[in-house]
Amino acid sequence: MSKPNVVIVGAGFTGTATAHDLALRGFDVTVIERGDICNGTSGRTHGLLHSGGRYAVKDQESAIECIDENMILRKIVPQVIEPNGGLFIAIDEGDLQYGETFIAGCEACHIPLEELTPKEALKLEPNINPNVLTAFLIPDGTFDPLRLALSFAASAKANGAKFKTYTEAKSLLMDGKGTVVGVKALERTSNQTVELRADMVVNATGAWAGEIAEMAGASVPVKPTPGVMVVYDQRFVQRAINRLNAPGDGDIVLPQRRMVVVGTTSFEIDNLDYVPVIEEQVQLMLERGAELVPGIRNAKVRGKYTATRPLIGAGEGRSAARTFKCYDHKETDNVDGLVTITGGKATTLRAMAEKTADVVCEKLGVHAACATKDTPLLSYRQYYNMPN
Amino acid sequence: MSEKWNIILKVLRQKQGETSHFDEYKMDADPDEYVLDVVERVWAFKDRTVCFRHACHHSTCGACGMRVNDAEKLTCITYIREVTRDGGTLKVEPLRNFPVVSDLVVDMGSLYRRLEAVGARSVLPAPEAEIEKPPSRWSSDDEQYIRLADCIECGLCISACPAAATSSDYLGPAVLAGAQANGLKLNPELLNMVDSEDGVWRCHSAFECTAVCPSFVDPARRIMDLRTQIFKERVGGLFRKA
Amino acid sequence: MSANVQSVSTPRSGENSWWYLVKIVTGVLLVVLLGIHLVVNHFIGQHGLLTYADIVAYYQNPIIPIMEICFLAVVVIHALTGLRGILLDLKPSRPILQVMDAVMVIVGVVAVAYGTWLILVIKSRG
Amino acid sequence: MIWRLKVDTQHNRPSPSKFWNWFNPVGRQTSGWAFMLQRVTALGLTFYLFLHLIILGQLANGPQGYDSFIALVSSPVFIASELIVVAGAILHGLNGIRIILTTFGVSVTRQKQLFYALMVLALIIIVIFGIHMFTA
Repeated sequence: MSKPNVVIVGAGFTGTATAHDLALRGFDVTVIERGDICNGTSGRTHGLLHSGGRYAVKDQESAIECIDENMILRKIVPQVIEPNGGLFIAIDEGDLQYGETFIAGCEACHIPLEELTPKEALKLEPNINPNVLTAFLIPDGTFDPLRLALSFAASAKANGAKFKTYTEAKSLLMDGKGTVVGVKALERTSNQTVELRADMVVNATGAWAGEIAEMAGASVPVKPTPGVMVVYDQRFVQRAINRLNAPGDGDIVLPQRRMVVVGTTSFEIDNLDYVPVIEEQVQLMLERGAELVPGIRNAKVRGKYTATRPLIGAGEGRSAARTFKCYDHKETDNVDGLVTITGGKATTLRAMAEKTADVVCEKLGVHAACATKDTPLLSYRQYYNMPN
Repeated sequence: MSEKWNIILKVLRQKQGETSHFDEYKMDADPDEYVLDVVERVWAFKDRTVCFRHACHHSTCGACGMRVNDAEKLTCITYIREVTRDGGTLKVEPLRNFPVVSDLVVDMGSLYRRLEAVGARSVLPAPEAEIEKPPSRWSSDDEQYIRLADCIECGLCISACPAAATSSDYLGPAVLAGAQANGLKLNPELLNMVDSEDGVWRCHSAFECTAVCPSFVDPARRIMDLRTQIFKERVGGLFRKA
Repeated sequence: MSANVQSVSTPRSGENSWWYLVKIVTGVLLVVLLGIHLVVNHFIGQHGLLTYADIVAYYQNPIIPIMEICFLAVVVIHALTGLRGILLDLKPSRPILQVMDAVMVIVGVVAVAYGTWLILVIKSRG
Repeated sequence: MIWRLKVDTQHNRPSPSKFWNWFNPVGRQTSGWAFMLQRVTALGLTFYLFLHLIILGQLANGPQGYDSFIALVSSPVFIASELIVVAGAILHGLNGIRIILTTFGVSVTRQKQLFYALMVLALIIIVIFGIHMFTA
């Protein structure tokens, strides 16, 4: 019996992780991506490996997903992670009050935390605001976005998955009975059109998921919500520094290589393919970031950019749930052969892939268990060591 | 956006089986935006067939290296005002010394394979990372931190290097820098690899790698350090044998 | 993208630390010796050694022929190892590199022998 | 260990490296020009070295041949070309000092300044030689 054949559209975090999961379960996987690996939202994430603390008060489902996945990723892909932890710091009275609910939330989500005195916090991170009132140490981390995806892609390739980059999905092939049977795609390196037949098509295009689903007459309630991030050219801190408060604009400062990234904002847009940086928000990042790490005020801007989150479900902007969802379009739109995975966060990419692969297995009648939790990933460089 | 410049963007185009040519696009550009933003806008609004590689947009992934007006740049952090002027042109080409995949995309496989071969680490203990501009105060126990290596494997150094231009077998600055971070002491395999025709001796001290490196790696200094390490090991080896 | 990858499993030792050491040691010596050579040939006497008689007279001091022969040997070694480094850009195959090396040894020995002979001839005319 | 890789892709592109590419001046920065200078002078001086040896063979023929040869090369054109050789040697030698120093970790981060300083020194020496040779 030949292997069931799956085409995944999109090679961001979910696409590469799903490819890895399905390849491990014995599927014949082809990933198509209109750009290169991670050229959309995934590449542009600020790189926070969430401990879940950020969602522990208002979105405990996401928080639990985060802490679980955080621990798994540290184990399976240490080569792209700075596992240095994070601090939630209180600067004003409002933050202090939030602290009570924060402790309760973390306990409910089994997120380990340790309360530090201001003196202890400043000893760990001398460059944070010296007026810090209290601080909590939690197991945050940071990761390199491109290399995280490449690690999954490399491991998928080692198990036979094929990656066709610079190949843009133009339409979905239908069998006339409302079932998706493949993808028609443009190979952008040669301007030739190819048809890829598939037993199942996985739409892993994140913020663009609505556009792909629409090709089959299906819909996905995804709300693309960009945010601005600003990068300064000094590594002021070794840990992720969060404001001890409800998630808001510019309340995270993350170390990355010799830089710090300050994020982020939340706004709405019309055109997904190009989102300009809004100068007022850059200014806001400076103001808010400097409340956490005052040195930012005198640092040089190294970069500023936007990334578009694929938020799903009810709620506007920040209040929208940050969990993910896998849509079987047979159930939602009576379109068979198409599964969409979107929402979520970089930290939960493996869980998103597991969920998607479960759905694909169930639909194709394949019995195979998920093995990604205990499978160490290959070096991201191996992606380039294997033919496509 | 405050100021607006009119620029002419010239992009080197090359599809499989075709010869290369420049396409010109008249663009509005903010002098304080980045070259990558302008290239991305060409793709978004003017020509969907342009291929270019990019991911993080903040100089941590190394995907968007290109040659901008004949100089190697990481386009996501290169301001328009650094490379052109109002009414000026902006020439964008793929990196040199790598095979072109399409348009601005090159196949950097050789670089990644060699980095893997010399065991270049992607994360290091923080003290080994040699931060040149430390923040005002360091805490006493930095040793416990792990951090991503400085080298973002963008390939700019390979593109700028005249020795790599001459010999595709030359390991190249980024790879030798990765070997240097590991050290040669008691590492005979690595020692043989870098003490060779295609290792540090192929470097002819043009220092172009350090000039273009966007990520504070200073590959030339590391190559020089490797040479000193090699001499120590080889000369020391003579005495050990004796 | 990386379909046709040829791999070779052994490093080529066409050049190594010893070759480089020879190049730079001779290089340092040359800075000294060439300095003397240039000064001697352009500044000795009124305007340097311009007549046959001047040259013959100059070579009567026994230090001079020895120094000039050393200079010749060093400059030939430096030039040939340097040239070899540049020729390696052509990525010669192992057998061709061996032939190249043999030719270079011969050229080097002949050049030094010829120069030595010349110096001795001149000295003998004194 | 697989470490030497010739990438000859299926894309019918020209080979990414040609042996004369080192001479491509496009996009070169200061030390890149220094490298080209070093190589051009190296090739020139090597050529001159062997030419010089052959010409000095005249000395073996005795005074007449050599002195008439010297008379020929005393013309300003020959003196100018002699000065070019001297200049090449001085540039190559002084730049070579920089390369040796940096190889052993001396002044690596200041190599560009060192290059400028050495080139100023080279210029001074060349001018001294030039004045001396032309006023002969």
